[in-house]
Amino acid sequence: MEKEQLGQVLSELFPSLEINTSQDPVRVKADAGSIHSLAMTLRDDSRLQFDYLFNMYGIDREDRFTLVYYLESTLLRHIVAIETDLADHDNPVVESISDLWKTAEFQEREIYDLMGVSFTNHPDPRRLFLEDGWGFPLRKDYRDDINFIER
Amino acid sequence: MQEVELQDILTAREDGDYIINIGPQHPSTHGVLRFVVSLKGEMLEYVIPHCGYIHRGIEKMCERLTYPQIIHLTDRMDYLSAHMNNEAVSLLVEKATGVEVPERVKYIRTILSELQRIQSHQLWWAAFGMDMGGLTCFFYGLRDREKILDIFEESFGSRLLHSYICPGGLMNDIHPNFQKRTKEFIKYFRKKLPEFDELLTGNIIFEMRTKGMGVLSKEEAISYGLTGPPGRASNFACDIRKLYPYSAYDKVDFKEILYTEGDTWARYKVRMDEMWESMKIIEQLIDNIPEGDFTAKMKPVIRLPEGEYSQRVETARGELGVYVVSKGEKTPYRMHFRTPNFSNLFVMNRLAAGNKIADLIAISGSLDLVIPDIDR
Amino acid sequence: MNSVGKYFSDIFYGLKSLWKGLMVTGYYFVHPKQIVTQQYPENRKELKMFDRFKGEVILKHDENNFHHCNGCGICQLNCPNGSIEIITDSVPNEDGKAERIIDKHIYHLSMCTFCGLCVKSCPSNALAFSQEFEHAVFDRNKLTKVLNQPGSRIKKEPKEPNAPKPAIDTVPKSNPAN
Amino acid sequence: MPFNIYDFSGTTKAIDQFLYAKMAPTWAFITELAIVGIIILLFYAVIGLYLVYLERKVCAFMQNRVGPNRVGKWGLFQTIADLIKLLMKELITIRKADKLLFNVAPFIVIIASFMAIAAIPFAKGLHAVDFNIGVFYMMAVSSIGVIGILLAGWSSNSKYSLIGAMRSGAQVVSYELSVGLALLSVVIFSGSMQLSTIVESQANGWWIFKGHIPAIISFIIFLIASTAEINRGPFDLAEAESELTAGFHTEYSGIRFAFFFLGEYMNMFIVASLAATVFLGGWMPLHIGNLQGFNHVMDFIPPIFWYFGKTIFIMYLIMWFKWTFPRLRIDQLLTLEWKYLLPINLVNILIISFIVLMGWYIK
Repeated sequence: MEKEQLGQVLSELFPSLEINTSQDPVRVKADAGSIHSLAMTLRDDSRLQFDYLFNMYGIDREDRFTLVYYLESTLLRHIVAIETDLADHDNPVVESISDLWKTAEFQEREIYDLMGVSFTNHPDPRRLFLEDGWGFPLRKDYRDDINFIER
Repeated sequence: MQEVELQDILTAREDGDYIINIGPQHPSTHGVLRFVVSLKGEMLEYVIPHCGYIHRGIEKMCERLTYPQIIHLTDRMDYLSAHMNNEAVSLLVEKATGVEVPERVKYIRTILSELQRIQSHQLWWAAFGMDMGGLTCFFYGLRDREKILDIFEESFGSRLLHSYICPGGLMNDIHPNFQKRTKEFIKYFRKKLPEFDELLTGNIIFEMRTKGMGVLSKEEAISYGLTGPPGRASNFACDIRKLYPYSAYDKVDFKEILYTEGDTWARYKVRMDEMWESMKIIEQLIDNIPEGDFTAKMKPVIRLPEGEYSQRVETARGELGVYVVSKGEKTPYRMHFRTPNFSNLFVMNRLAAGNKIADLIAISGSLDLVIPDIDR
Repeated sequence: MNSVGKYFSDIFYGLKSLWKGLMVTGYYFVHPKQIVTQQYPENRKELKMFDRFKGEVILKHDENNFHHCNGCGICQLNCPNGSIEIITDSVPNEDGKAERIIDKHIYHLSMCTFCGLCVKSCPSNALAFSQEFEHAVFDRNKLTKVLNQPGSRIKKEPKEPNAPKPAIDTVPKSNPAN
Repeated sequence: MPFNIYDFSGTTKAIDQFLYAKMAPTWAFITELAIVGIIILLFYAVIGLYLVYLERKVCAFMQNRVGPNRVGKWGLFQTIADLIKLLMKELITIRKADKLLFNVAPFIVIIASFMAIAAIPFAKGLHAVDFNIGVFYMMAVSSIGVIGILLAGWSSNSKYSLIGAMRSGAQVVSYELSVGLALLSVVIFSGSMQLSTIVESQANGWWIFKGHIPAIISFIIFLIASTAEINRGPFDLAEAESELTAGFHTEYSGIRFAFFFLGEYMNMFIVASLAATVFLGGWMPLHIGNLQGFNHVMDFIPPIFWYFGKTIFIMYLIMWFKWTFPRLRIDQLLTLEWKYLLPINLVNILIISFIVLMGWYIK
């Protein structure tokens, strides 16, 4: 589906959301509280059919966290990027979408491990790479006096 | 979120489970990966993959390096797809800065990527044969891989970690012998590849070990984000080269290998067929490399305009995505790699549970995991 | 009856496939000429690395102990791992002005990843890769090297616009026909 | 002292008479035992070491490599150097391992193969003991080894070892049937279990030729089943290094490991020599029908060379299998035995009995 068309369908479905079709891919700015229901609609709507979550990552914007989900429809071949801001920088929490896409389970574990973003309803909420008690290295305020070399 | 210890999960399971650690030092994990495996006799009850033994924080390191410097870190993620990893970052930087690279560069990049793909599949075949117990496969695979490494070494001085493709083009021009040697290799390998088939593919023991083992349906493959040969073995058309062509892939004619079985055998066959396809791609390009510069004009200090950028390429193991958040500086604000092995690894429990230990080895071999790519 | 036929055809198919595999290994067993092993310490004299082989970074010196490095520090800046350190000194030249010259070009081989950015970025083509590949030493400190030889000086000559570039860049453009 | 390279019975008899003439009968008997023991021990060590060398060379050539070539000419002393290294290595004992069984297990493995060598006829008159139930004895003795493997796996207190040992137990118990039945076919042909009689019965032609197709089938089954019985690839599930790291001997080091290692190679030698003796005529030269000249030339080659030639040929076949095929899975291994080898073997035995009853084989 073309970008404009996709943007139209999306704004029909979610009239309250900010949809940016000028970028590639189409970006949707979503509310953190409704991310699970939004994702469910994106996956199950017959006009969208986003069945392939090919990437998700978090960004530490120092005052807030941003999570980005990249979805693709393997049938209709269109891509959408969903951005959601987590305003609470000290204790960011968002609902897990691992029941919709299996791959999200491990992407979310990675984000929790490196970013410190917690996911509710996650089936296996452990750290993935690092030991328990380690900081969250991808946060901008992370400091490691031993292994960091300032240049 | 409370932190759950591994021990809690293990004790929550039925008492009397026979727990075995396969890895982190084990001949078949090909790196420092650990599978916690519960057995009932020879049967696997569940498999928990544990990674992080080679986590180096490449994404964090990237935040402090300039874009040309990042190239040498991407080599060290999936070291068997070094060229493709370099290419991914280079393409992203070129896209963001709006630089058009010369045609010559595009052709050479494509040839190198395909050579790298053959090389990677050869090593996979060698290691897979060894996992299945046929040690001779290992030596035949590495013997033929050596020819490609020699081509690489002659042109840019290194065999494994090249850092050759850089933003704007290439580090230096290819060696005058490059085309001759590549053509010689294709001629040689077209004779040797059927030998691989005779030794392993047609073997009745191998067929029995692989056919019908670890079947994954297309829907599950998509849900797990399984890309590359494992995904295509489940009939999931996920070849980025076909879907979103980059470099010179839109100029060549090749087939996307798709199998419908989704078992270990299909994953094996996809890679074997891909080697033939890669040779076809190289043959179409090698004689037609246009004259021209080996690099586009780049600014001495590359700064990406503010914004978010993404680039997807197809490595030997699946889809590699590079995502950059830039604030207009010479270093990225946030860099993320969506690596193929990360998604491919976590399908292990789904595939292996209910089969035997020997199948666990065969299945993890057929997924062709490179551990540094998982941990980054 | 069909299953009985399948039973025997399975056996024959299996034996045939095994025989095929045996022929491959058997062929190499009786063809020792195809052995690809190189006898390393013995072939040391004939063993020649490719011209572009990235063994280690060197500062090129000519026969009169001159080099081209003026200590600008661009290689140090470009190195991603901090394996190059440059210590400069300033001495007065003939005109009496203070001029920057290189005192020590320190190279940590143990940290180098051979990415080639230093050699590529050097504005005066002073650095190059050598073909030396036997790096093993018993003392880790030996891996930290000073690249400028003792007593070497910078070569001062009028800049030629078409000065020959180092070997790695002067390779002629390959002809697509060959 | 008469010495005849074609017939050793005179030599052994002369030594026997010499000893009995010089000493009291009891002492002469003990001296004989000691001499035979020392000879077999030396033979065992040399054969074991050079089999390792041979295997490494064979697999190297199959894999486009040179193989051992550093210690001595063509690396001939490589395995001796390896043995010295293994002798000097630390013997690691695992905490909570069953110390007694852990130490005894390698000896059981090596004693089993040691005992089997005693009954092998190397040439006419050159064997330690000539039982009238030789085939039966070999079968019985060679299956003691699996007890050692089971004990090793059990006592190491390691999960990998235990799985390896259990696999080995299941495997050896199943494949012993096929080995026994395959040997039985020749026992039916020759009408004797005495190994020397079986060899004598092949003076006019080896059983593999005289017994028509059933004998060839038995020979192939014997090769497959015995390869499985000695835990060699493609049936090396007990030590499957890509799955169980090293299987039952994961926790062994130093000379204890060397015992397992030697035991494995000696078992291969024993199986190969049994196959050579029973199917390929032992030390009997190759004779073709009425070609007098050819037969005469063949007779000229000493029997000991015939014997070792045939044994090495069969060992080469076993190595060839190992370095070509991928490993089977445990259920496929048992399927192969119980669904293919055993039924074929039983039918084969019936056919052979019928052939022998009707006297249709070449006499």
